[in-house]
Amino acid sequence: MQESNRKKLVIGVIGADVHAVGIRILDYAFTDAGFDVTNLGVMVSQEEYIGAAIETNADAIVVSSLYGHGELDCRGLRDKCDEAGLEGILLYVGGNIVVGKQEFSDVEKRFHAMGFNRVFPPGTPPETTIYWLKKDLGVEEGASRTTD
Amino acid sequence: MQESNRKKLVIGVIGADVHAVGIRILDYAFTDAGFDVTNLGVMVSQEEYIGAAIETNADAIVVSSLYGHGELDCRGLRDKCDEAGLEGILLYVGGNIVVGKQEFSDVEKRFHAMGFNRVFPPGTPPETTIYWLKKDLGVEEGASRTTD
Amino acid sequence: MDEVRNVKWTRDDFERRRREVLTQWPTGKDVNLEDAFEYHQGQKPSKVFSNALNDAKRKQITLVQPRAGVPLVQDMIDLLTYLQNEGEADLLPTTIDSYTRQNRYHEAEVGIEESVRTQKNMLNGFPAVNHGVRSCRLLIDSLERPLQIRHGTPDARLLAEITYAGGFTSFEGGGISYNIPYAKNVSLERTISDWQYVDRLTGLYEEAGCPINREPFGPLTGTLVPPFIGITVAIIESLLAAEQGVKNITVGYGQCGHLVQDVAAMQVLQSLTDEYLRKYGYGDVNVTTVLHQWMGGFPQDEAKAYAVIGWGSAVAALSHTTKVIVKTPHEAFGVPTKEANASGLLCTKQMINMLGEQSLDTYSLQDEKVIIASETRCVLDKCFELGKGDIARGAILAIRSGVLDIPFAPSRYNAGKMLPARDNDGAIRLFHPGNVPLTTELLEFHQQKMEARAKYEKREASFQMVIDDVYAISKGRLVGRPRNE
Amino acid sequence: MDEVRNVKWTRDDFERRRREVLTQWPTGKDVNLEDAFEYHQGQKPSKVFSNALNDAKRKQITLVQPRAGVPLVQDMIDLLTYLQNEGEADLLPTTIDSYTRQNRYHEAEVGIEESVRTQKNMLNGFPAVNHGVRSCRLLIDSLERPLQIRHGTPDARLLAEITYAGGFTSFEGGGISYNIPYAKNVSLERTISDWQYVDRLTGLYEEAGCPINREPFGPLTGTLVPPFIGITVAIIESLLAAEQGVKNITVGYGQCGHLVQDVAAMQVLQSLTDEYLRKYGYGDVNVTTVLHQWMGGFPQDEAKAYAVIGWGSAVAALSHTTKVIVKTPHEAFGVPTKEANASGLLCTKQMINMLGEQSLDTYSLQDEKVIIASETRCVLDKCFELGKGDIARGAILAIRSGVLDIPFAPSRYNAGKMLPARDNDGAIRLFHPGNVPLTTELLEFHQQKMEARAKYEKREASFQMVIDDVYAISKGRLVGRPRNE
Ligand code: B12
Ligand code: B12
Repeated sequence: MQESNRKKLVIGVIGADVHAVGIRILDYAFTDAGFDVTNLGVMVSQEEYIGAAIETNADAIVVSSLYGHGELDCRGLRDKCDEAGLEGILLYVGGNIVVGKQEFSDVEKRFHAMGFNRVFPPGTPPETTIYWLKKDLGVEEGASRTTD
Repeated sequence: MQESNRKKLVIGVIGADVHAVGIRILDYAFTDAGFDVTNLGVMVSQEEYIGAAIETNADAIVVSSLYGHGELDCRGLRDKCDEAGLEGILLYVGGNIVVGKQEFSDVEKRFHAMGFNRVFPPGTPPETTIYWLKKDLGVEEGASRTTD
Repeated sequence: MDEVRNVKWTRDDFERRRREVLTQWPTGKDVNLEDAFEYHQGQKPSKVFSNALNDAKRKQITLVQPRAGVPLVQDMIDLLTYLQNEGEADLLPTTIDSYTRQNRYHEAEVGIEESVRTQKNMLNGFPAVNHGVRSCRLLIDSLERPLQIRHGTPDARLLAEITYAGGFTSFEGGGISYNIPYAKNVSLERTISDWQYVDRLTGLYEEAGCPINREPFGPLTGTLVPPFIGITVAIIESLLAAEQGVKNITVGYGQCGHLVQDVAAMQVLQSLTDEYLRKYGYGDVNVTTVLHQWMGGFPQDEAKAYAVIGWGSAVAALSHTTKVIVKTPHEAFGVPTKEANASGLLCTKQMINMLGEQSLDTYSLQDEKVIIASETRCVLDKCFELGKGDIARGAILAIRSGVLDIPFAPSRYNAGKMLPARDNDGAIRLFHPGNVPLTTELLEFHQQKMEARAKYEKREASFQMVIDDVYAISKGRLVGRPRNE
Repeated sequence: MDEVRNVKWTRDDFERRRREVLTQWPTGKDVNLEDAFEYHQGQKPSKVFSNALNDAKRKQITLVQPRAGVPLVQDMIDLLTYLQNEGEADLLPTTIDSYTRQNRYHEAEVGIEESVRTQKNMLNGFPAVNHGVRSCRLLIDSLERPLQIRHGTPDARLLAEITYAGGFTSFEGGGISYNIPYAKNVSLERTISDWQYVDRLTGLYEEAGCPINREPFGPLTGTLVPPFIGITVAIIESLLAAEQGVKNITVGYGQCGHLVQDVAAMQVLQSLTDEYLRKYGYGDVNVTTVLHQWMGGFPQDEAKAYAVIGWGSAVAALSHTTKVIVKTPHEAFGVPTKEANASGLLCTKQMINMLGEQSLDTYSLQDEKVIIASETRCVLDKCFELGKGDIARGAILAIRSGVLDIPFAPSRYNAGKMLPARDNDGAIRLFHPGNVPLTTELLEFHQQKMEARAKYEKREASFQMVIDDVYAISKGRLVGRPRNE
């Protein structure tokens, strides 16, 4: 894949969440899979995601939330994106996005309603996310660097 | 309690069951609680219980079954007791009397229907059985030897 | 019956008995050795029990095996498929029901019919004899892992014939270990001879190039059995099996609960079995080991049961046994559902894999190994002495006299004079030695251990202490402390 | 801010800040020290945290404590009552929600309202500041066991004021351990000073005869933290606390998974904390210990999670820690239900009680203790050197320069240059030491350990190895072996 063709991702952990391990690994895995990654780290506000997405001309925002407040933290992100001119930007969310062990199909519905394109259950491996990112962003499998 | 007043029990493990530990402990505990115990050990047939009960003029037969075939092994015991002239003798059964972890109230119903006076769930401590034996056989608490 | 001796049977002797055996139940007539050898020889190597074990031993990993048996064939296939795929079992069992174990095939037939009728499992295992050779092969062919027959049958001759011909490649039991804990009225002469039959049959398969693994039942009554007792029985049964031509033996041990004692026991089990086999001319036998997770009474609470399962797994991993036999969170209640069974397996697997790289090298491990090995030698050498060099004869006389004594056994052929109890740290010691011929130093050692506990608990060592120990794990402890504590 | 130093605050300094603190949220005005002392003095001794811990230490038993927090008061009472009665918890927690931890009391208020409205728990803990003094006392009065505040709050001054006045007798956290793993942008000067406030407040209670236990957060990021790092932080925070008048300290450690390393770490944690406190003039502090069951990523399967919980319990028992903090079978998913929480407790309790009488005395335990203690001394003595004798100053400089370096920490004040990985047996070693000032011999030791693993795995030591180790336990192993293995 050419440098210029690389798809651009903004990633980070939303809200007051400090779980730092997963996002570091996602950064490593997405980069390794051929994406251009802007990693905002932990405790990222909605405004910071949007600012970074505008600045880097990002193709997708990948929101991580582990600590359980994901539902409160993610509200309104899609609207704010629209307002900021990021209409239609791909929004992913994953991690442990609600409090407690809940029926995932319900959780998925609620986050879809909030405007997220894809919602992932706890413990989703990076490979899965990469698979969907490539699909949704139209990256051809052969063209990308593979993890070995 | 006077020797002659002691209530007489016939105990044993029914069928092809060889679980030998529980019955040994029941023997020890019942004796210690002031009963006259005839312990037939393991692999006891219905005929052996009845023979021993007639011979010792027993007040109760305590059937233990651990291995799961209790339901097959216990069928007809009440009828055979009646035929042998042991009408109304107290019949207890306990241990792990059916195969698998089943709803105990159902199990109890089936064994009541088979003519057992009392049916006990897995892991019933000797104290509980002693309590009911004394109650059902009219042994006064104060008169009996207590375990310390 | 001829006097039992540890001598390889002639083909004639074997054939003479064989005619009797195969007519004990109609399904016996379907057994054909040539056809059976062919079936075995055509088997995928990965489905042969001994291969899996020898491989694991070489790699120093621990394989995981459940117990499982239900009355009907299709249910059995479903159950094992589930344990294989969802439970990640490395080795599969077929646990036999208690009627078959007592050769009560008529009652087993009733159990099958009742199970069909009521749609409930009315038997506590799989009645393999009634189902016959073809059904066994159906099982084997439906699964990807090696299968073993696990039972508790004093006279397992017909069961072995049918299940070997049915393609099973491992068979648990032995003349002592499937008599004393599993029977009341069967003489040792009888069972040792009947197991010589099974071992000779196994030898015939080995000679035809079809390895069949044999596994003496290590835990015996599962109730406060001091390690040296189990190890002695395991070695005797290994010697008896080897003489009949068995080449693949897995010696077993039931976890006691005390880490150092358990790891020491597993190590002594392997090394002394190897040593005695070599010494008596069977150096070509492959010996592997199995640890049984806690075989005594379990706590009813499932979370607590997981702790007991986990601890057994930890000990298996730290002692690098070749395989571990797994309990389930339903243990205290009854035969587990397939889900509960898989849970036990997964818990075990996680622990085994987490701990597989670790080992124990404690100071007390060395001491404990010396103690267990010395005790075992005392009893074993006395058995040889009693038998005037013949271990079959010696074992019979030793058990009769209480030289070899198994606690809490139902058999009237067992002396039952020795009483075990835990010491203050939880290791199993002798509260009363009965006729077990330990040296004065060893007896003194046990006595001091018991005195230390009695002093700590401010009570005399008594049968109440033994009872408290029997209950202890089901009540959440290892050592049965006085109730008021 | 004045330069931070490890010197006891004057009452004036304290009072000046106090006025600010108590006005951060309206509930602050209900705090009254005299009234609080009276409430504490009237408390049943069995409900005072330090009493329970000192008692357990004397008896050499291990107490069991869950984590638990829900947004609403009555739910919290129900939850803790359940964990106390059904879960057999010896010590009770109140886990604080993440908004409160960041002093975002307005958002916590929204979370409370949403939880009432939706009947779902919208907060991941109990917002004690918003609920205030009276609600805290309602909690305390409704329960029979001692209660502790568990949180992760960089600035916990108001939280401490309110919950101390509310009757809590233990408080987790410290200026380093509740900053580096729990914050991104907060300076150490800030948090060390804010925790001096909490410690001074604790001191005031102690001086009034109201013992309040303080517990530095041992596991830090819970992710491959080498033992000496956690121990160093624990000792520094103990020294800082003791200077402000804290008299009851529980030092903590997050299980690494390697038996010998974990037991060695627990022993060194106790002995070196005692030693350094004595050396610097705080010999009168009561030091107890806590082991946290595995703090990294958990397996999703509940049976596998039980294995991880069980293994943590075994290590706690074998190292005779004063208490153990318990995980639950829901760990990989989210805040547990009360039933799942109780299951974790019961599994732990069974294991603790089964193993309580046993100890470890391995050869390698001695070696490992020497290694961990030497590593800790290297870092700690360098901290004192950097601070010219002042440990507050020294800690700040040490962390800034990577002398004291916490892996996977979110804080930008942490160097993050040191990289840990497991050795071939599963012990946590240094793959890259960064600026951690170990002796040449120790560095060589770590290097050799990593080389041995790399050789065994036939790959270079790399960040991929670290990642594999991060995932390992959740995938069923301790050591993250290459995928193709
Ligand atoms: C030790 C043990 C064995 C040993 C027994 C050694 C011996 N000869 O004694 C060995 C290993 C040989 C063994 C063999 C088998 N066992 Co077993 N065994 C156990 C185990 C682990 C403990 C039993 C024990 O000794 N407990 C300690 C004593 C003190 O308690 P107890 O026996 O429960 O008795 C007490 C109470 O139940 C009560 N009680 C007993 N009887 C009565 C009667 C009355 C009226 C009352 C009120 C109370 C009462 O009082 C007793 C004293 O407190 C239990 C599971 C468990 N409980 O944890 C399985 C268990 C009983 N075994 C079981 C089975 C199936 C078998 C086998 C068929 C093998 C198999 N398929 O796995 C064979 C059966 C052989 C045969 N023909 O009987 C099953 C029974 C299943 C079921 N009912 O659904 C159990 C429950 C295990 C399981 N979950 O699968 N077993
Ligand atoms: C380590 C840990 C901590 C450490 C974190 C250290 C640090 N700064 O990083 C410490 C101890 C500090 C901590 C603190 C807390 N934690 Co925490 N923690 C964990 C734990 C055990 C492991 C997390 C981890 O590092 N996993 C390893 C990494 C590699 O996996 P990961 O984080 O899951 O990320 C992967 C995937 O989820 C996925 N992924 C992540 N984001 C996204 C996004 C997308 C779009 C996709 C597709 C995939 C994806 O890819 C990642 C890489 O593979 C988890 C439970 C668990 N999973 O076992 C709890 C857990 C996340 N913590 C939890 C909680 C509640 C807290 C606390 C509030 C304390 C408390 N009440 O108990 C505080 C929160 C502090 C805060 N403000 O954030 C809860 C969340 C509950 C919920 N959602 O219902 C969990 C689930 C534990 C539990 N069951 O209660 N925690």
